[in-house]
Amino acid sequence: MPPDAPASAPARVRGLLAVRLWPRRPALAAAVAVLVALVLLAVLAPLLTSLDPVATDTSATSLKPGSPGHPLGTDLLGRDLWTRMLYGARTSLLVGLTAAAITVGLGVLIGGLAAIAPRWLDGLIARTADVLLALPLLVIVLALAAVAGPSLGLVVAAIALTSWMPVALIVRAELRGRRERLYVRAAYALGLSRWQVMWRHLLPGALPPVASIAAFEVGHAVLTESTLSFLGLGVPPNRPSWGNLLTEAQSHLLTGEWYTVAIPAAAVVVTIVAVNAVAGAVAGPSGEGGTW
Amino acid sequence: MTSSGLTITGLTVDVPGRRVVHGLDLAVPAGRVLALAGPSGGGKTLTARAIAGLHPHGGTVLVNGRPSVRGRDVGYAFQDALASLNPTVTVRRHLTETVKAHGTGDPGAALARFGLDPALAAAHPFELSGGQAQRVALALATVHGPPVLIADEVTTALDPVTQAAVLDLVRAEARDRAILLITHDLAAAARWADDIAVMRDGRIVEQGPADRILADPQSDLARGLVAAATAAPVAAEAPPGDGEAVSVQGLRRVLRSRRRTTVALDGADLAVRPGEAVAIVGRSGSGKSTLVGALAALDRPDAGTVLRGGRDVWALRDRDRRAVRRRTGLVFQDPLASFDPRHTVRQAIAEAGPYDDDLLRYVGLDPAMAARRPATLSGGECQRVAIARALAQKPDVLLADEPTSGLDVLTEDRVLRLLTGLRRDHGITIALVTHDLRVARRVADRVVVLHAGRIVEDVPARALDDARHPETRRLLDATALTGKWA
Amino acid sequence: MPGMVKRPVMAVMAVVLAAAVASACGQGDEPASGKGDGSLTYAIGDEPETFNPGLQDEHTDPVTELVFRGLTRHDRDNKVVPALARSWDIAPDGRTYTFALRPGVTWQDGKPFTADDVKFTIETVRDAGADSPLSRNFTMVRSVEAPDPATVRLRLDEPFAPMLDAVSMGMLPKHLLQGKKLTDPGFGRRPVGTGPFTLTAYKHGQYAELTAFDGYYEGKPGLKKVVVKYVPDDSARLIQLRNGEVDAANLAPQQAGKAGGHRLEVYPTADYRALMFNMKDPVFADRRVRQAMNHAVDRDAITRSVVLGYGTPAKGPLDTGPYAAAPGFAFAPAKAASLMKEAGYAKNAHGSWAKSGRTVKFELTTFAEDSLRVAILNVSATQLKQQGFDVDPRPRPRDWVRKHWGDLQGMVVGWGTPYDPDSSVYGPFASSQALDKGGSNYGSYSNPAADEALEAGRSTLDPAKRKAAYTAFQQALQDDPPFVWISYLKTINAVPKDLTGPAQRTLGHHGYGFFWNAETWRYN
Amino acid sequence: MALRAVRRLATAALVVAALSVVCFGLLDAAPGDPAASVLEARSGGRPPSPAAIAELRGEMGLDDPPPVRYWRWASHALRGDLGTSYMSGRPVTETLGDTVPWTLLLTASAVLLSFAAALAVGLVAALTRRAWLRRGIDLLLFVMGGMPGFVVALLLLYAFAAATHLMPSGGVSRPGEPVTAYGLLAHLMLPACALAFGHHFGVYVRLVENGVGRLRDAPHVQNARVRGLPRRTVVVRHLMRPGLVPFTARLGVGVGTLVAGVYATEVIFSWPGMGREAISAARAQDHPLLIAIVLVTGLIVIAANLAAELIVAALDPRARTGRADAA
Repeated sequence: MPPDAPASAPARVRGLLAVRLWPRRPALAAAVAVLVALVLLAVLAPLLTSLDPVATDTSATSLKPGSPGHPLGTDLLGRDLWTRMLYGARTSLLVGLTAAAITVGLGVLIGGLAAIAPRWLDGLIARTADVLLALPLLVIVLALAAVAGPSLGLVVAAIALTSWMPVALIVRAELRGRRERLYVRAAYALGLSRWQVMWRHLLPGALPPVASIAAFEVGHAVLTESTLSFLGLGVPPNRPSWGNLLTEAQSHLLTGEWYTVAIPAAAVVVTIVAVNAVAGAVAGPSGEGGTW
Repeated sequence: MTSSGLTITGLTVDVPGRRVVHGLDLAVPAGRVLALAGPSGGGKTLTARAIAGLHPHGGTVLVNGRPSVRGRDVGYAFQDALASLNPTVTVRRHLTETVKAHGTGDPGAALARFGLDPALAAAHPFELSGGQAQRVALALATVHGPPVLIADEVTTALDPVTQAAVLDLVRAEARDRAILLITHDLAAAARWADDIAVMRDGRIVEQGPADRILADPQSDLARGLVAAATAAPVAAEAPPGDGEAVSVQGLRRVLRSRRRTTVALDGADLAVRPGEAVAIVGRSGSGKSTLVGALAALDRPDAGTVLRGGRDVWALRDRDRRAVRRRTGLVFQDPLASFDPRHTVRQAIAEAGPYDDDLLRYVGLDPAMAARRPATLSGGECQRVAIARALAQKPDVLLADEPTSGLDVLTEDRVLRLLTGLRRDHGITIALVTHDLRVARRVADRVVVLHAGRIVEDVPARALDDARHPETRRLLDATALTGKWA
Repeated sequence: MPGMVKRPVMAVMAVVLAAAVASACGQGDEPASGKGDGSLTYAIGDEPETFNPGLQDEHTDPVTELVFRGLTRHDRDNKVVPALARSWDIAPDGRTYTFALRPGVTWQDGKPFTADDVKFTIETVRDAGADSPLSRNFTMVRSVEAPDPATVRLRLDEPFAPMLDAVSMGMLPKHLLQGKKLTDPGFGRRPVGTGPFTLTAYKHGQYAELTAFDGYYEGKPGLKKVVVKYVPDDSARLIQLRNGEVDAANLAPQQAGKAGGHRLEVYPTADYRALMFNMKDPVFADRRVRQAMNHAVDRDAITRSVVLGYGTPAKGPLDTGPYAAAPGFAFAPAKAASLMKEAGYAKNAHGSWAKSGRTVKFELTTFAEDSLRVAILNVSATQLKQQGFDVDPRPRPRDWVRKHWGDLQGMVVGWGTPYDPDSSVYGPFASSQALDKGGSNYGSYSNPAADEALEAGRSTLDPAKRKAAYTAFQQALQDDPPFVWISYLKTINAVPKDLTGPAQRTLGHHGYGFFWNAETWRYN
Repeated sequence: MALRAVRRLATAALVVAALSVVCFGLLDAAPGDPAASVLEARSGGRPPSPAAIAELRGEMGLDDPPPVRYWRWASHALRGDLGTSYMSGRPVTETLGDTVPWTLLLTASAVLLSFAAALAVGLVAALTRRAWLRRGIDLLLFVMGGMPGFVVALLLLYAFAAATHLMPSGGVSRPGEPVTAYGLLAHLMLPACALAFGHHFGVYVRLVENGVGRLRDAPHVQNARVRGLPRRTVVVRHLMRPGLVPFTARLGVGVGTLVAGVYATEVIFSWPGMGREAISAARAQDHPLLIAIVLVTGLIVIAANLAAELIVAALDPRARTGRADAA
């Protein structure tokens, strides 16, 4: 401890969750607002549009954004882009949230196990995660997807199976790091049981980084969903998701319907940016900025 | 004013928003050591950094009558020597790059001057012990022969024997240069400096020859510092009871890390009677902290027994052992790190036992602090919260592991007084670990000296001066107030 | 401190920038096309696994088409004309074909082309079984005789009307393939034929480079080089065309207007799209339901929207050939409604046709990778829903579909051939070719009238009798429709303005056949 | 040190072996019959007869129990024979020989580009005192962090090829023309950039920024300054060398991420690498090819990890002695 601790106190305070949020508050508020709005739009989709996302209308094809009745325009087959974006948000956010939840659950479980496991098991888990992290599991997933046929469940499972490693490694590092901390020793010295120490000191301490990476994982899942769908191996083809919309519209980049690409792409980017903003704020200054 | 050495006039230092050093005047002639002493937060370190050119400042800093050139004129040894060395580069690289930058100096000779084997030049900083690191840092600061050396709290983290050795070497550097010694320890200042400047709140409160300040402090601050440094032992008010509150027999503990194994305790025996205050003294690496861990029933020994109230704690069931721990207060060297950073003071205390404002009042803190987090407290306040937490456990034994080593002298005094008070008011048995015999004397009835994992000395505190074991003598010499450098 | 960082950072930035500038400049001054050296670079999406004509079906990809020649070939009206065979003679019973080979033809490696090669080719393909899709064309060939190097005689077990079409298949060099399997990958990638262009370089996934074959039997081609570049992505093809990276490209309908300074060659194809039904599903049992659905689909609207007019509403499976006779179905919701009522259906609360509580509910699927079929799927599903049919549009991956043919309910399919009708109607519609018999009648369609007509059509060589047979066949499909006919497609190719030679013809699947007369192409 | 190297190599070999088992097992467990796929593909999508499938299965050796097949495959693989592709019938090694160099070229360029740029931007962000610059970088990274790789690729394609005709949009050269260094650089630019500046780019910038920024006021850097060392030495030796250790330690993972991103990039830019091959192999259940590609990718990543470890060891002596805190 430096002798002039009080002088350095403000710097330390920034490390604490609550106070840390101050400097970036406007950006954070905007990010949260965006996410809340997106979730609301997705949940309330049937109330916000009366159209069917897959219904075509050959009398209203390729309408530009701002056309009457079609605020975001229509695609080549006359499907309303606003409706498709709303229902797409449902799918993309559903996949993103579920996959992230499973990823984080799996990661916390495995990471927690590694943290309390005997050395050999811990080493095994850590090594395995390292190796898996480095390998293109996506290829295998592609193969499985090609055979089994796309389904939401498969996408979610694929994302979770290929992205639990960073979570597990971070949880493990956090828990192990914290286990060595003096305050944990102090807690044992107070007569607390293992369980109490874990519950009161280890887990809550590991929470901000886990919360942060959980947020990143949501973004990552949305991103992976769109990539998988882009490769034709993600969400079932006719089900609107942002990734599917992008895939379908991709060939219109150069033709008149550029907005059918731009709008879903923007939605993906805005969502991930907002999620990352929240994640970054939760992580605090030491967070390296999460995953990949 | 002499033109040789360091001359400072009207030095001001600002940090964003406020002024920390208000017009300081100092002169350190070549060949003399000036100790800049004072409590934490007084601006000592900022002053030193400003002189070295690490921090912008107002006023003038002259070296040998000319404005100082950064790097060339002022050598600077940092408080945390290890951290001040680049971990990825060898000692030799550090020395040669400085030599190259200034075109003068001899790395081998610099190491030799600080009593280091020139072969150490091939080592990386992390391979050095604390004392070695500090010597390397000093060699690095002086290798190119700067006319001024600033030693900024260079011995805070060292045990007294090493501290004495290092400061002797610093003192020896004063032959041809001016030395500014930054310290919060007036005893050290008195022993190794020619002159002392006492500083508080960015101003020099008192300045004069060391002997004079020690003998006849004029300002309240100097008086307080002197009093703290020379405080008399506190006699035990309640005689210790019979039996054993806690004892260890034939304790052996081996620490294994990936790279090496260390025998930290090698057959240590110790018994502490109820109500007694025992100081466990030893140098770094003597096994003191390991002994505390064993006494607290936290770490299972490899051999030997730990008895609490006559029962072997490692033969108990888990639940009963936890009950033993609950009756044992533990205060750490780094109090801040011993608190969960997310918990408030109130939460931290409540975890040990029912929270009560009186606990904070007892340790001399404002109950309003209960809502704050430990990180916002000063080191002394933190340590007092730690004691309050230990108190909340209603312990019958309090173990304190170097509770004052990070604190300045005045704060240390307050904490030590609290500990003695604890014993007086609550009859708590105290085992205090320290490397500082002065601290031991102030608190303990009995002093045991730990050396290489064994108890080598066990004497009543008042008979400490007559102790014969060489290790005890070394510790005594290192903390002697008088007995100037020779 | 900020100054401290500059040098290394600047160095890195400089390198990155230099690389960017260098590459940008490198591109800028490249010529926009290879016209100067008489070469044509053409971008197409599909790349075959092999260039062996024996392993492809009758719609051959450009490379195979340019490298190989068959005994016969098709002219601009898709009539069979001589190629490697100078002339032929068919015995009156239709069981013996005698071909007189063109003299002096050599393989691209210089070896002479002889009757032995023809014998080898036909026997090998016939015996290849499942390995070769074309083996079905030769199963009735009892023997192939080569009495002399310039004569080949086929003896058939039974008459097979499309035989002259069948031998338009590229002939294979015996001296290179003898002793090897037909599927030999080496030959499939480095083919040697008797066609106007030689494959001189092939990079899988990139391009195939074809050089004019000096020894081509009709004389040296006008172009020195044809490079076929494989660019699967629609946008990428357009970008490369506009960017000057390719001279010509196969384009999607919506890209037609964006081809810049190129000439569009828009040709009709025999390739139609239709909704196929699985007759094993009771929903489709009543022919009136299928007729009603045919009346419920607005083909004009689909042609207008999905292919932007680059298509023709379909009436039946043979619209583009000489046997076209299908009356077709008009878009007539009232007619559809009356047919449904006649079949005993009534509109339920959701506006769907229902009979005893069951709606006309089925899943309509297709290859999800095929965006055109998916578009047709969605538009026709919407139209059918509007008319009260309970359609669930659900594209699925190609691999999934392939493994579930028998479980499909409805599927957007594509068939059609510009050549002899038999090859594209016998398989899909003859009950003998039903799926569970190993055929390609995936809907298990069974119609005795159609069967009879199909057999008649393939077993006679008399043009008038064949015409009558196929007219009867189309009428049978009109009465009991196996499909909802949607649209014939047109293929769009952008070529350099100064390229002469491409001539309109009805093309095959994927628009293959664009290079049918490439030996006559040249730059002005 | 030598012992460590041997151990690392042994571990790597073990990982490759484990990977091959996993791939083999996963593909084996997947529903679907490669023999049927092959026949369907050969017959233009017509369902093959059970007899033909059975025959081909026998020919392909698919009827043996999985361990036998794995052993057969592995023993061949050890002798450098990775089998033949189900679809094209070509030896897998030939296909790899055609495609892997292109993927390596693309990946290596992207790695260099990505890491060099991350280094540059990260250093600027860490060391600049100009708030607007740092905020600008923050914003840029934020937006980039939200961009899927294929969106970046499409944007680049549109901006540089479609709209401005500045750069070629795909392939490695004009077909039929020899590949020149100059032309190759031009064709490499867009795909390499697309791969390099995906959503992961920000992570590397942050690693540099935090690694170096954390040390900006570290005691040893101050010590270096107070000793009057030249700025260059202070920045390079005392700030960057230790500060880049976390960044370097992640290079291996970074290469892995880039390799994973190569699939979409290769598809979009018609790059003739193994990524495109992998996707078609996955779709066609071409197991020999697929396994080989996965293994090659694994090898690349493992090699990258080893290289990163070596660099870290060179940068940071703590890593040499196996101290965990170096990373």
